[in-house]
Amino acid sequence: MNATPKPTNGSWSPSLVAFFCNWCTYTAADLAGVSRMKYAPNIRTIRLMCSGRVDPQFILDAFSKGADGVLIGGCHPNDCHYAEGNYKCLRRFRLIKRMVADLGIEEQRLRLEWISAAEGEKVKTVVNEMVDQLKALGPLGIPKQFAEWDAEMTRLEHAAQTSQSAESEVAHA
Amino acid sequence: MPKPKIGIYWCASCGGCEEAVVDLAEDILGVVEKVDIMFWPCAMDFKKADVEAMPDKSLVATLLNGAIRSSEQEEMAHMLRRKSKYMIAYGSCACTGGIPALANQFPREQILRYVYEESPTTVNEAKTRPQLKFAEAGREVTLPELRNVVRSLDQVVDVDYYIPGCPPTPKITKAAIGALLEGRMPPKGSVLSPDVALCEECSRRDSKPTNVAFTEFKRTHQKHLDPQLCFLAQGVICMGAATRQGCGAQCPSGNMPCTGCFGGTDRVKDQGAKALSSFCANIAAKEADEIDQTLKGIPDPVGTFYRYGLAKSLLRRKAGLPMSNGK
Amino acid sequence: MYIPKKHEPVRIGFYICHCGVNIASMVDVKEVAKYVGTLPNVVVSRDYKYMCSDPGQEMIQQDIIENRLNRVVVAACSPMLHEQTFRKATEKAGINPFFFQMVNIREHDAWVHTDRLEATRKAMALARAAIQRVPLHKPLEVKKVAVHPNVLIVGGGIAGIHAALVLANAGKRVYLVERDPTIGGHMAKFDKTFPTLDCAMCVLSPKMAAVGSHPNITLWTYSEVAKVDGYVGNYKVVVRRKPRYVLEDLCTGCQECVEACVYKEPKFRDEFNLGLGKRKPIRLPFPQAIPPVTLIDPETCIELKSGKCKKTCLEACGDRKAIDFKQQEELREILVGTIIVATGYQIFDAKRTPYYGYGVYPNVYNALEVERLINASGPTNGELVMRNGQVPKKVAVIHCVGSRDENTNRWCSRVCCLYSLKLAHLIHERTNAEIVNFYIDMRTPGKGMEEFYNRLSEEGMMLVRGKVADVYPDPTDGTTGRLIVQAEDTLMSRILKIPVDMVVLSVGLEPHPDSDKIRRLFNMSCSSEGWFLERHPKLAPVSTFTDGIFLAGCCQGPKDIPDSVAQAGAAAAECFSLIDKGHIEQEPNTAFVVEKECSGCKSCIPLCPYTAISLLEDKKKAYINEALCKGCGTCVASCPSGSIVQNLFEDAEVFSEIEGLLAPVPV
Amino acid sequence: MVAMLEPELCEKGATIETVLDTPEGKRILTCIQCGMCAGTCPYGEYMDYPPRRIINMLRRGFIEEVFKSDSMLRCVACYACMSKCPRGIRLSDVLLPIVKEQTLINQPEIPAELQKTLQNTLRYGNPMGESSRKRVNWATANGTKVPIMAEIKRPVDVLWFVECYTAYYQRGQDNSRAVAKLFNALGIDFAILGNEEKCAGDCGQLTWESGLFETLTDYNMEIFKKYKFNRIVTGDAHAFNAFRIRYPMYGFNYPVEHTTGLFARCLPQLKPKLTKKLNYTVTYHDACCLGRRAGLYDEPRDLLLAIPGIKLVEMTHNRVNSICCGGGGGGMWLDTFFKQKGMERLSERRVKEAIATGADVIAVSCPYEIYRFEDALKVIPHDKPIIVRDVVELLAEALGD
Repeated sequence: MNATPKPTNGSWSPSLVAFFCNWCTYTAADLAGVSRMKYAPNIRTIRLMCSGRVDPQFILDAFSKGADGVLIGGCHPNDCHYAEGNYKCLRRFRLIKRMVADLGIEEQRLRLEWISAAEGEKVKTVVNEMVDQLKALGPLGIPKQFAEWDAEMTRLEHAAQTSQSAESEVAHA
Repeated sequence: MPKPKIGIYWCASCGGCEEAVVDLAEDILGVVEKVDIMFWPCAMDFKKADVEAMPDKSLVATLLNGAIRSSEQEEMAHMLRRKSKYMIAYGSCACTGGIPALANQFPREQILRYVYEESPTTVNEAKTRPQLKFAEAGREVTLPELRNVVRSLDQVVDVDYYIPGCPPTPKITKAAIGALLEGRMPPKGSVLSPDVALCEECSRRDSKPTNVAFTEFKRTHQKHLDPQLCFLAQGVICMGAATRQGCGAQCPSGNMPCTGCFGGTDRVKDQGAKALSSFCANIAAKEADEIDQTLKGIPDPVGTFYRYGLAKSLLRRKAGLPMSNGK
Repeated sequence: MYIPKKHEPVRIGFYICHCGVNIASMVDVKEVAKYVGTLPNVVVSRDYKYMCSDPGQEMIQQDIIENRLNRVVVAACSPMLHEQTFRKATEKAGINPFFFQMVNIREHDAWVHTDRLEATRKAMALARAAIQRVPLHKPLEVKKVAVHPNVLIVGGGIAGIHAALVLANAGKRVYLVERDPTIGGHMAKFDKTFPTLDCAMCVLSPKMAAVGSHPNITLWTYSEVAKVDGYVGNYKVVVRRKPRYVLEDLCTGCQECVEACVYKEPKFRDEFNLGLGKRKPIRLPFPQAIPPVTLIDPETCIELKSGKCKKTCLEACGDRKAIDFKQQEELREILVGTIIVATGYQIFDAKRTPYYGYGVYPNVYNALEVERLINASGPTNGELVMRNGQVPKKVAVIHCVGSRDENTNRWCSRVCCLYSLKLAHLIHERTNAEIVNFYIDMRTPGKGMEEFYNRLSEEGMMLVRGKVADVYPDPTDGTTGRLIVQAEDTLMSRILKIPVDMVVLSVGLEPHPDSDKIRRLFNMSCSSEGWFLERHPKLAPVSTFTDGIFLAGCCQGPKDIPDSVAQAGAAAAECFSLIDKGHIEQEPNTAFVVEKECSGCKSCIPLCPYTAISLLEDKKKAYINEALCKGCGTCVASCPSGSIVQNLFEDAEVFSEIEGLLAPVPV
Repeated sequence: MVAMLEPELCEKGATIETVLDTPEGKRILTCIQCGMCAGTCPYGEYMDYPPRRIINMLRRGFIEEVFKSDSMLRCVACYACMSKCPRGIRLSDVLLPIVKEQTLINQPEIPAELQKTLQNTLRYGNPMGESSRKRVNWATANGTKVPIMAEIKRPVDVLWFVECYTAYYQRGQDNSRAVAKLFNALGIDFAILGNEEKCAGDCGQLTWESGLFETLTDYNMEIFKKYKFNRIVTGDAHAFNAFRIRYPMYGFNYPVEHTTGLFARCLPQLKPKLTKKLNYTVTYHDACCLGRRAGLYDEPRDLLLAIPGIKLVEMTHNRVNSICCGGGGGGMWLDTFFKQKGMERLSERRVKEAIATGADVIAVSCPYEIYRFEDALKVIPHDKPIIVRDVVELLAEALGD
């Protein structure tokens, strides 16, 4: 049921951006590593101190930069290292999930899971499940949509979506 | 010495911004004294060809209001950009898409169908739609094409400054024109209003309790609004804390909550997401069901948090909408 | 309008670790290094066998100097392991340690994936995220916070006792808090210990006495930790002291009050003897109890229940005036820098395996009850007499009761095989009874254990390999309570139905039912079974995920006495390490409000769990007290105008990370 | 308390070759050879290959040898091994049926009684070989009026699946009449399938005659589709088991309840109606499919205790530790075979325990048990009279009139 999804050579494979809290879920993912559990390689994790730090902007930014799914991992209710950060995350999540759905992003593309430091297995299960779901949904491809939208203009003098990296690349002669 | 030349142009907007210029009242005379308005289709009889004939960069500035959603607006934006030293996005629609950008939630076809066929006040049994080209008696007339996507001005041309507001207040308009004339413009890309959220200049700020712990959200028509108390303390969404100041808190003074027309601060990529984050975090409930119950008071999060900014939000438009090519 | 943050020109050094073959076998490290070398701002990009080794660190330092690097990114293991190592290496070469960023490509990549190409792509993406983030890093300073030298030890079993003595003997002040009226824990109930068969109390009671009289130990028995606030180095702990109705300072432990109690005979369930004996309402839990102070049970004491007793105990106590029926619960607040949690275990309740008839057939006992029955200070003074007054002639010892079972507890309780052999030997020694041991696998690791097993096998003990399936009354026997023990002898493939007089259930060890409450109190993690979770199973076996809180003994998992004592010593050493250093260094990931940007909307203030945020009344701006901020970042995410910044996790840094993660990679 | 085994879906396609690759197979690989299964098996001492050895032979590649032995014919599908297995291996659900099927294929001859029963079930839709046209007779005789789906032509709340023993045999019909009386007393809107009903097939399935089982499943599923109802209730523990565990693999997703469960749920309404005092000392025998397989230990006992006058006593083996009546897994039709092999009838072992309690009544909740225990009582000497009654019969009796 939860076999590691096979990588797809050359063809599209979903990209999943994860925001894991330092104390529970990031550690659980470390544990999954130490226990050599195997899961889908599509996940790219960003470590934050607490799920309460997950700014809804991060979620939208990830989608807009090409994520097919976003996973947030935090400590179980009552177990937050910072007492209540996970509740704040949950409260935001309940509305942002509905809002992105209004904006055409399927609900399954955004998921919040409570994964304690001991639940390496759950990291594996959740990631594999979500990657399977994303595969079934197909690409979200927001950057590609931006390009398609912009193609209807005869020309653009200014990049519609300003990129940071363009500005931050500095020559170092 | 010749007076500096400026242009004023109207794209996809309600016209309120034009009105706002007029609202400078007697100050408009002062402005007219100091500048030559070379192009203002709404108020003065100049032709497009007149501007086209001018050398590039011969206008000091163009104040362009309205979002860009038609081929004509696109073309005019490019032309005025070429002719102007400074391109200034004037008003919410030009800055961030404004109300027209809420159309980014729907496919163009649906909008056209509703407007020309289905709206309750429309009688159009032949289902006639505007055509891009129409020839009769050997004469051909054209209409601009409506684009699928509504854009802010800076998503089409390079913009030097932004004067936000729906519409911008006379105060910031005057200040901007003053700065322009005196040549003390801030760095390119600046928004010409203070980069602090509205609460600072709101008279209701001190009435807000430290912990509002929302148990319900009410919309303005669902509640008798207290004329002094912070709207958040009344469970009414007020975008003030997520919106930059400069308007003098006009809406709260008129007993209406801020709806966010000035846009977010320079630190914020997505005004709506930030507002959502702040309101939600302050909900009292801890269980998913109870949280959802509280959030029932926000039936339309996109309309609430992106009323003026959907085009410039991180997602810009509803994903997966069809792109039809206009005929 | 969002204005992206700009940064000064930077020069980044990138290093990818092979970790032997741990990473290199699944990630093409050369290819990653090559790719990163092409990214903007990267000046050097190298791979190396072991980045955490001295040569690896020296390589970074040399590059910093020779190539004028001002940022360093290392892709290796989890930051939990080596972030500090590389920060220090970076700092040594003269640049701020927080100009360093770590990329986890071992635990989060090489170890969990099976496709080399995909794992390599992932490593590239993760590396790029760091390369895009690190230019925005700011120089930060580590905060130093003093460590309070006092230590709290929770639990007065052998682990807590040992840790307390180690620390106290070295001059540290220790608070030892025990829930029961006496210290000693389970070990105090045992008769003899395996494999040496030395008397448990003979080795334990001197240590208990030492705790009781130690000038550096404040012993609070019959007490529980009610609240823990603060953080490593500065914990504020509230301890609830339950009333024992006997004043500890005044009681001499003479027990004349017990003698004098209006109940002439003991008639209430004696908890210490697991109900096998009786006690009076006023009693000393057992003769060697520490503190040697009696206590009164309010449930059974006539005076405490109704106020209508003759109070003969009070009379007997006389001038000592140690009895106080009005004693109230007390809350005591203490400050400590470090905490050792040694709350132990409970035995498995054999009623959960109903097919063994525990609680139904009187001749079925659990192992701890048998310890009491053969203990000279036990209810039968060491005579193994069953509830029916008889001495058993044939005894079955059933191993693995409640352990290694999906229906009860999944784990092996580690000590049962050996204590079963020990009990079998002791029962045989006392009664000359024939003993049959039913085991699944005989597990005897540890020094002297296999030899012990060998010795008992030589004694002729009967060992049957098979899990007992059923225990029921012998239908041919009407009165004596003889039982049939039914099991498959798996080595003979034959079903055995052996009649015995007594059944001993070798019950396993399990976490306390309130371990979840204890865990929350100390902000620790639990394994799914309920054992407290160590920070690292191998390298940090007594640390928890909360700095300054350590584990000892069975609360972390089943273990025998030597291992508990060893762990207690280790936990004590961890406390020393912090106390003697005198301060801890705090990650500077705190948040601050940019005053000129704040609108004073107050949205952030109620969100802080540490009340670190307040409103400056004169300026009407929010202010974060750095000393109180723990760096969760919740306020940062919630500030509607983006006017709060979290060090190390600035919005711009995270945005860059997201962009880097999602940028296309070349392979 | 032994943890309940959830009625998870079993993989219907698993064979002896593929079973180790299924999720359940992974669990089989974790077997620690503790012998709990063999030790707890009521016929463990008569098996050359008890489950423990089967697993080891399977893991070592010698499973063929097991099929040559007739050990598995002794399995009465009582779920004892499965519910006590420390590794949670679902022996009775997955592995043993597969081994049984292979055993039957490999036996030189199948015991005649069993053979005949399987044929009857295939041909007539009931193991006794009774005419399918007589199935509904009980419901129309002696003034009982039971609504039949095909006749009433309207949706009902409860479709009552009557089953074979309870339709054809006298003592079974007592049970059915009691159920009808209780339904009416509770005002439950119900109807039966009448002659359209065929055996649910649980007994066939547990002898793992998989073809026969599928035939019956397909048939009954088609009949269910004809009618509208909210849930299925059955008084037969084996039909209940089949609907709960096996039918979902074939698309069955109706809520299903056994009468004891249903009536226990209705106790608040039922109890005031139980007015007649029954001065019996009762011992309750846990049916395997209700107790060990579904966790219905308290429900029948609660029902009995709700009857005024009844005193409940327990046998030595009760609840999870209960001993099977010997009728499951085809055992109902293997008594002759067991006797030939010198094996004690389990029903006799069981009534001995019941007699030892001094009870007047053995209360049961599975229609097999009435026959098996009444038969056993004929050969086991007892001083004091003791009778066998279904729990629902006692309830109906206590209803008064």
